[in-house]
Amino acid sequence: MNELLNVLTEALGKNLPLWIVLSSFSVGLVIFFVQESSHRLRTTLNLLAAVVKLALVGVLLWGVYHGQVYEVRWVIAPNLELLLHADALSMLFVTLSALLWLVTTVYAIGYLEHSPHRSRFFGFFSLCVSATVGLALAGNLVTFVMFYEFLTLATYPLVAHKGSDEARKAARLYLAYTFTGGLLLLVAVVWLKSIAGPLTFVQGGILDTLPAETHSALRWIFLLMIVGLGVKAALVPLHGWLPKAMVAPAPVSALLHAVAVVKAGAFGIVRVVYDVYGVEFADVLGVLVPLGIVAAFTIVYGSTLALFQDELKKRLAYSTVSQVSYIVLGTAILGPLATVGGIVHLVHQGLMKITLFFAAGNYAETLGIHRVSQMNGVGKRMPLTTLAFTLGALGMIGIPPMAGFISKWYLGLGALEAGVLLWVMPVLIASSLLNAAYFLPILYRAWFLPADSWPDEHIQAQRWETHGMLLWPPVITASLALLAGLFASLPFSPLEWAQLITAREYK
Amino acid sequence: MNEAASVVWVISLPLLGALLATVWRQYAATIGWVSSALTAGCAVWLLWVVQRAGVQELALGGWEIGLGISLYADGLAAVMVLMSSLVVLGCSVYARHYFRAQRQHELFWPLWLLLATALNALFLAGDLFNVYVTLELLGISASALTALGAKRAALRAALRYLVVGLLGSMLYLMAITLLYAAYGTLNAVQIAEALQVDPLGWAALLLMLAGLALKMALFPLHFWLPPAHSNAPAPVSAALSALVVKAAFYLVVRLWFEVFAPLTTPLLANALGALGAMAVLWGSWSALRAERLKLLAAYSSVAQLGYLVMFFPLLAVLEGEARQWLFGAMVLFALSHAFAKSALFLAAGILLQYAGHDRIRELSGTTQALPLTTFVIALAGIALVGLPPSGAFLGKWYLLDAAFKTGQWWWVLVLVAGSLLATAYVFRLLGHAFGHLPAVKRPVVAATQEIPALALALLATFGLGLGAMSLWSWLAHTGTGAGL
Amino acid sequence: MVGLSAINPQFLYVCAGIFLFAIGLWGTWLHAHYVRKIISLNVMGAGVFLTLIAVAYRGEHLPPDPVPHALVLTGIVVAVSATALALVIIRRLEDATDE
Amino acid sequence: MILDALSVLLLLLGLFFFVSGLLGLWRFPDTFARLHALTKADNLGLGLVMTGLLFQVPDVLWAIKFILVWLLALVASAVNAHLIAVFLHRQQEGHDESA
Amino acid sequence: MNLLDGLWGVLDLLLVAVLLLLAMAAVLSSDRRRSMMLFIVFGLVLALVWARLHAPDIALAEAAIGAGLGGALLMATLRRDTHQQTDQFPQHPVVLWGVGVLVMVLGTAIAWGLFSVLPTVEQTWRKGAAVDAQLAFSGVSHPVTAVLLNFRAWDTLLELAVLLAAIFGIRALGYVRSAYVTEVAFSQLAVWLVPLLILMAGYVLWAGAHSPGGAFQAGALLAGAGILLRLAGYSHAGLPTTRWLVRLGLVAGTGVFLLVGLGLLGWGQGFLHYPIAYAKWWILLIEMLATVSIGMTLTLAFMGGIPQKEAA
Repeated sequence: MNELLNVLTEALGKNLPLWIVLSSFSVGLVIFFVQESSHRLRTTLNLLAAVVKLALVGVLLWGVYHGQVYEVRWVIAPNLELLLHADALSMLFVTLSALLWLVTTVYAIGYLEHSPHRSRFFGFFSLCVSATVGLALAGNLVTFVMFYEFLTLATYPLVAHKGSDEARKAARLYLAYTFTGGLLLLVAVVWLKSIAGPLTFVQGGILDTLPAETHSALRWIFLLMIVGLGVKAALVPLHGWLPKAMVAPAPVSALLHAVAVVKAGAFGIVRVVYDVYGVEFADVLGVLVPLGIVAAFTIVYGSTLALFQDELKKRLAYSTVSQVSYIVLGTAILGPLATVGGIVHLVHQGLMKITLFFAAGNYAETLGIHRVSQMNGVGKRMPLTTLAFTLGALGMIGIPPMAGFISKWYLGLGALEAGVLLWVMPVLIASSLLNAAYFLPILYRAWFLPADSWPDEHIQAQRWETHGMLLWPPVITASLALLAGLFASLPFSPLEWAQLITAREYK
Repeated sequence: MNEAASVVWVISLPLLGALLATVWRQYAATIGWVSSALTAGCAVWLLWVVQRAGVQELALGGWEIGLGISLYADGLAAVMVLMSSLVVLGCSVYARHYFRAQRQHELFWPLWLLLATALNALFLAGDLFNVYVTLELLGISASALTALGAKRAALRAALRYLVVGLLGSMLYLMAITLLYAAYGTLNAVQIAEALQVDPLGWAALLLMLAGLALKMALFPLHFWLPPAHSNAPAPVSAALSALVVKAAFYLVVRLWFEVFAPLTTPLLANALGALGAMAVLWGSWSALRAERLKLLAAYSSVAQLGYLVMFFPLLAVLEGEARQWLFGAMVLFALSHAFAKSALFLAAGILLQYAGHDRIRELSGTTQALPLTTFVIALAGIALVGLPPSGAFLGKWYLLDAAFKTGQWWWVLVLVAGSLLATAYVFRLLGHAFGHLPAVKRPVVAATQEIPALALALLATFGLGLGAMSLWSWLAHTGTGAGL
Repeated sequence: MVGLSAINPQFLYVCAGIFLFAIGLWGTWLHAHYVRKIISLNVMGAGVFLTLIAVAYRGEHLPPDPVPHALVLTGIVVAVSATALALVIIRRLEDATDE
Repeated sequence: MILDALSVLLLLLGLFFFVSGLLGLWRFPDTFARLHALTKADNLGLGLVMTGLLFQVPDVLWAIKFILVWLLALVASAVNAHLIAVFLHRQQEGHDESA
Repeated sequence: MNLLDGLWGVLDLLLVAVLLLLAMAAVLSSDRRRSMMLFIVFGLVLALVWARLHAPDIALAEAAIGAGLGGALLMATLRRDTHQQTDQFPQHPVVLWGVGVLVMVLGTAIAWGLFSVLPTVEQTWRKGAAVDAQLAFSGVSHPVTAVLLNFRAWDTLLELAVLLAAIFGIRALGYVRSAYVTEVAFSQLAVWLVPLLILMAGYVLWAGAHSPGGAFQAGALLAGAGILLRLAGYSHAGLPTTRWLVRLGLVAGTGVFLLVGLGLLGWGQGFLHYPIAYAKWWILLIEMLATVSIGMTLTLAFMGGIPQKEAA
């Protein structure tokens, strides 16, 4: 097994990251031209691309774990180059997105059985993933910004896919938010580059050597970057587009809000704080505390708003707004444990949230229910989906042994270690309570209340409660979340990997 | 055939094609696109020659420079010739199926090839009066092409365009009179060496800038451009927006950095930059409010030209390598706009042909029916807004970088506002592609029409976005003080 | 300035040329009807050409400098071809408005 | 010397006829009379000026050209006068029925 | 001697005064037809000015092309212009004076620039010295023709292309309908005048080599003949009736010029680099065809495109 992998790594050579990005990009372009009617060809292409990407990522993971350096450099203009570099942090995000892309592809094929424009959908779908993977593997801020803007372009058609006026309006709003954010980020990066020269990511940051008079400029740049990235990471004032983008089909909102767009923002903030500024230097600059405050406020604000949403997907959207800010909170607290908590939550939140969205999609697709009030007795009718939903919900609340518990646990420890317990602990507790407040009634309604009639039930229950391709993805992701929680200490678990990253971040 | 012959052939080929297309009018189309293909090949040869053997200065007729006319091909000129011949080739392949009326078809090609001749002759001219004659040839053939449709709106636009062109040329000619009176020669390089900072120099610069600003449709003098570019037939408006306006810009660059180098103070550059900024804001705002697609594209040309002019104040202040990079970025921005705008106009032509109108609000059905054309419009939109994989993105990157380095931060604000407005008007267009109308059956649109538009759009985005590094090495062979 | 004993013809004609240029520019800018614009344009052109030839004039006995003469010849031909095109467009516009 | 004097005399005579033609143009009431005055007086004036200059001419070829100029001027003014007259006449006749 | 200079001075003042007055009248007058008439007279006076400034070539060209053909074109355009004839300046007087001041400022800037240079430049170099030095090698003895067809041959080639572009534009605008009503006296004049004009054109073309004249002036004379025929009622104005012959004629001038240039390039001499011994004949060949092309172009321009009758 070992030699086979070594042979493979040599064969693919050091520009493996390029193949990973191109694999889904090229398939995406091909799918655009596939005839609408040829389902089989499109499905095979999709699944093939997803599996190939996962395999390549596996090889990459093995290589990086053994300390092999993967770097692809392409000079596009004088002192401006595209750099794809696989380091520990990018591996975490790449693995998550590759894995979840495979699961979401299966789910999407099932979900979009009879809907129009599927070639266009899957084309943009794979472009979007290649943008996310590119963003994760970016070796310097220039490449990061390019893939960041490319992600905006790839996701806009997905949000507008349904074509209804509401979908187009939501897409326009989404574009307005994300493009302005992208532009501000671009301006900040160019400004930083004019001060600090090449912006290659170096673990522990590159800006601490800069003279004192540039510090005020660096603060402004940090603010601009956080606003630019905050739009996608849905920090409070900039989160307006997220609930409205729920109008998109379920696989899109699952992929967008669990893996691609939202995480890109959070991942960006992690990259900026750790690999550009360096967390110690950022603390010296005094920018971490305001970031923490904004994150904390978002957590509480998101959870409270989620309480009042009757629509299931809107409630999950607001819960995403708050959950992503855990990652930002983890970054904002100066201390290895908090960092571990933040980074590991990046993966855990992805697994749990995608399960919830899959389940919500199943309910909508099978029983035609979109509102929490319609979910009475759903457990009996669709036991497996509701079980997955329950696991995901419990994870969100942070009940052991689910993955969510671990990240909150580390965040708490980190806060204790950094001595900021006073305002972080109440936030964690309050948000957990709020999570419980908006998730438990759903579970209670689903399991214990008698089922009332579902007028527009699409798929009758034959052997399984719903279409095979719709059922198994949520179950898989729910079990993954459970495993990530239970076997957190295994060598390849997200927690271990997060600890590996944090060890290198702190000098 | 020595190297210098490439300079002559790249101008004579389209002229020869024009003459042949006139006499054998039934083969006009084939002669047309064959000669534009040959010219493109010649342009590549010219670029290769300049790259290898350095600047080519060809004294025509064997007379020494002061007496005879010299053709001057340096890195910048060769790149612009390549740009113009690629766009002309794309539009020629497109135009083979564009004109329905046979008569219009025959009359299009001679004028079109004369336009191509004028462009190449202008880029390679080394003599200021020769530039005047090429400017006139350009103006007359362009306005004749605009009037091709003989519809009232097109005629009025063509007339206004012709009069404006003549006015600009007259101002330019008066400037030549001054320069000739003072220095007794018409050769650009000789005048550049002899030029002193005196009232005559200032008067000549003022006149030339006014004349060329008129031809370039710089902000206060841009009123003639939107009707002309939106009423002309599609391949013509593509050439007008992408090339003809750019030729005047190229002349301003040549004069600003080479001939009038001692006179161009940063203050004057800032004034020009301010005009550019106003052009960006006004152009983008009117593009947003434009009702018709071709009008939107025309207003966006006014805005994009504003961006190009905004490079001047930064180039006036920077030195050495940073200035060379910014100069290359300006040329890259010009190339990217040329390819993107011509692709957009060609796509608009297809939509117009298919739907019979190009009112943006009622286009959703058409965009559904023509996915490839919509994809071309999307790519062109990316390049116009300046999103990553496009040349314009790199252009804007260096503009921002220079603005921060020189501390002139206000250009950043203009750029941000311009980009936001640009996104608004591009995605207002693309929003319709996702409309809910039932998809009409697949229409029959000649592939030879969609392929060139797609090729130009891909060139603007991925071609220049990723492969732009060689451009800087080509520009390294620029002549005397052109920015280096 | 050179002593203007007898009015030096070159000075006189250069002034005339510049004045014609100015009046032509003024007319082109302000006239609404295009025929009047074209007439003013031609006057402006005549102004430029007069300045050019006045510059080339080298006194009574010396032959003048031939280069500006060639330039003006070319200029006249170019001006007339542009005028011809413009006038035909105007004629076509007049017909179009009649129909 | 005599030739110069003769030329000056003839030129003055020619000038006199031109001035009289001008007076005619200015004073005469209707166009027909003006046409009459112009063609008659100016042609004669031109003839006199031409003969005056004949004496200054260096060689025969020039003389032939001068005479050619005069003949052409004669023919042209005659035909023009005729055309204008015809046009005017037709226009006046046309007043009762539409032109 | 100063009496003669005085007289010249008076003549100059008179000429300039008349010229400027005519120009002002042409631009400012409210009646469109009067302004056109004044413009034609302005053209003729301008021809006089060129003669005064020792520029006979340009005097010829101005009289034939500028005033003559330009005037004819203007008249043809205004012939059917039945709309109201007056052009009041629509703008507000502030705009009128504002633009006036702006234009004056530009004028003074030019004047200031020129006069700071003109008096001093006399000594620095004798303009045209380069031309006189190389005149012997140019194959023609008349300096202006030498500059036009040899030293700056490329300009002339492009200028022929400009004429071509203009006529293509005119042809593209469609067919010409109404011919002119024939007038007996006039057609008789045409019968006599046209051959004379053609003879004159030949003479001017030939004379161009050693004295003022050349392709453009000869072409203008040919065009004059063509216009005369057109006005005399011949709807074809003497042009060949077969359509492709007309097109070949239009293209001949530029075509030969280009082919000769490229031929010389191919032959190793260099683009438009005539061998000194045969320069005169190459130039003559080019000039002959250029004359034909210019004549045809300007006639067609006056007609405003291809006659209707057999244009089907």
